[in-house]
Amino acid sequence: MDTLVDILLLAFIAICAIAILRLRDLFAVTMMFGLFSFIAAGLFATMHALDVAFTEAAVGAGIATILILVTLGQTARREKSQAGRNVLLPLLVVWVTGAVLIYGTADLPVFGDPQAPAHLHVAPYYIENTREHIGIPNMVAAVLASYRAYDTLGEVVVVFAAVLGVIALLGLRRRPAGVEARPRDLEEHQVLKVVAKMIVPVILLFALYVQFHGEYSPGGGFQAGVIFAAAIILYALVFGLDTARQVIPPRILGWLPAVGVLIFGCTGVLTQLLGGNYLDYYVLAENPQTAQQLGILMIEIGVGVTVASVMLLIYFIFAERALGTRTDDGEAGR
Amino acid sequence: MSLFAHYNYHLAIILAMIGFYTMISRSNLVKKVIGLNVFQVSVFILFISIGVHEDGTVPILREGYEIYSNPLPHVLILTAIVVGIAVTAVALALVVRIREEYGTVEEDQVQAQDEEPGPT
Amino acid sequence: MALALDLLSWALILVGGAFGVIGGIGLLRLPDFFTRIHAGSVTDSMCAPCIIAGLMLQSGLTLVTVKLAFLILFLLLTSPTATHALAKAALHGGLVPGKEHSPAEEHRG
Amino acid sequence: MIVAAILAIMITMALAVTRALLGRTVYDRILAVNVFGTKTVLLIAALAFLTGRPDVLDIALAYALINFIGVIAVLRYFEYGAAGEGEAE
Repeated sequence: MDTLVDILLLAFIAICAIAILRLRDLFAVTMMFGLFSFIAAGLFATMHALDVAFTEAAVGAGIATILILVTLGQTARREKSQAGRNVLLPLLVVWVTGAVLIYGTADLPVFGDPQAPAHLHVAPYYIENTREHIGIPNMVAAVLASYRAYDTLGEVVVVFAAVLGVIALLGLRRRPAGVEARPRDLEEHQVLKVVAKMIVPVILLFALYVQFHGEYSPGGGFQAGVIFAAAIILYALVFGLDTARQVIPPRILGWLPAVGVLIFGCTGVLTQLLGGNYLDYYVLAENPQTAQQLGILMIEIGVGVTVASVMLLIYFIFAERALGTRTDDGEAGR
Repeated sequence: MSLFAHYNYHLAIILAMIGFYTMISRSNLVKKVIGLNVFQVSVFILFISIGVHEDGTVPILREGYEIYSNPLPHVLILTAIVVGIAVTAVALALVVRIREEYGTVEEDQVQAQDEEPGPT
Repeated sequence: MALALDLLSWALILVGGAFGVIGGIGLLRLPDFFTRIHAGSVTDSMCAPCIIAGLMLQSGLTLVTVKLAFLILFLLLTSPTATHALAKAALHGGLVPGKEHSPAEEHRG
Repeated sequence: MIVAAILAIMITMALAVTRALLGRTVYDRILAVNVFGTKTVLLIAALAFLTGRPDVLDIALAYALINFIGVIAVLRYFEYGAAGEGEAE
């Protein structure tokens, strides 16, 4: 049964990718991309990767799609026709690369093979020792926040750098002069407002559950941050950007990415001050398992704060830009 | 079963090639960014496929389960997804800036404007 | 008692599955957008609660049941809202009920 | 029996994907994506029972949330020209 679901989902995803390639209307392409991410997330769930499925659903189908939509609002809706472009060379490159890679898969172990090299090294150590060393059931959280906390620190800094890059390119708050939020010229969605009011608190609560229950079930700082940001984005979508900005003032939001990275980094410095190595949690408490869990908790909070605030900042910056610009479809072919 | 033994890997490569082709053959920058995302997801699928253990289950410890799938690729890909959205955000910010400077998001039009002599 | 519960749960799951397939066929075959919305909402508001209710009966009274109940509540709240907003937006966008439109005809709001 | 449910869900998914591909209007595609999203939620809930790991249900909840937010974002953008604009009174 698993195999059948796997095969069908992969077929769907390939069809979606081809549709993404062929469609001209970028709006439809974005819809197909949302669908693509959903299928990918379902696929990860069938392949036992729950944390990954969680992240892919929240990030790919949620934030990435929304960001692409906002960008489309400021650029052209239709892709220019490809007439006059050389298609043979790209096709040749793709076919040759694909053929070489497919030839390469012949030497890979069979899908799901227990004797595959990936299952014989490193991973058994984590699987056997997580319970004893750390005492939490979710191995992914254990590896992410304890065994490989250095890697995670790197990733959090990358996310932080990304928001710096976006701010450098677009400016923190640059609403074009003279553009106040335009009065809405279309009728209100009353139903939407009522339902959104009921749902946003539930989503925030769910984000906190994901954050603090991440050691026992799929979840953790990354997922919780993205879901938290998605809740505020929903609020901004329904009630307007300025109202959402009052929930989290820009002055505070601007500091939060740095605060999150600092929580993560200072946990490491704290362990050093207590006489251990950087991010060596054992010095935090008497009982080694408690120490590990304490360290993981602190790190996950740092990750969650950074990811949530970065996603929100990026969305606010893009949406702020979109307020001023409006394009017509014909403009692309200027 | 032998027919589908490498099915996941093959599909991942096909997806990667579709994403790659979208990137190199289309001139619209937003479409290129979407192609980049398709490519990323194909890499994720490849990694997660390698981590699957056929008798295994979700890598969350529970009573009564002895064999688990490999948690290491999950960790790598989880962070890769978040880094991927960071890359996408910066790329889209660049697209917005290009649109403001050049008035278009088509690569060849941008190039044509760059090659024009004199102030533009 | 257990047998009755089992039978009820299987019946619910089967009915839910049937509604899903019927809705899917409607989504594909019905002539215009506003009729297709009907088909789409059949899968959202009949198929999903039936299948989840069937699963709830299977699980007994545990945390799983509570989570499934949340899932039903959430789906029943959000999918009609989404469909309603979609229909409203389509009406604004210039689609006329009862008429199949080509992509070129849709206007931006 | 859960297998039958999964099969029915997969068939519905296939039909929804076909509708998303055929499209006609963008609204049809949005509808298809929405239907597909709820079916993914069901599929994952059913898989949780098939594999006996109820941890999966958390993800189903997250999917339902994201599906809703995605549809609303699409509508906002499509109706008003850009996501995130339009002020409430």
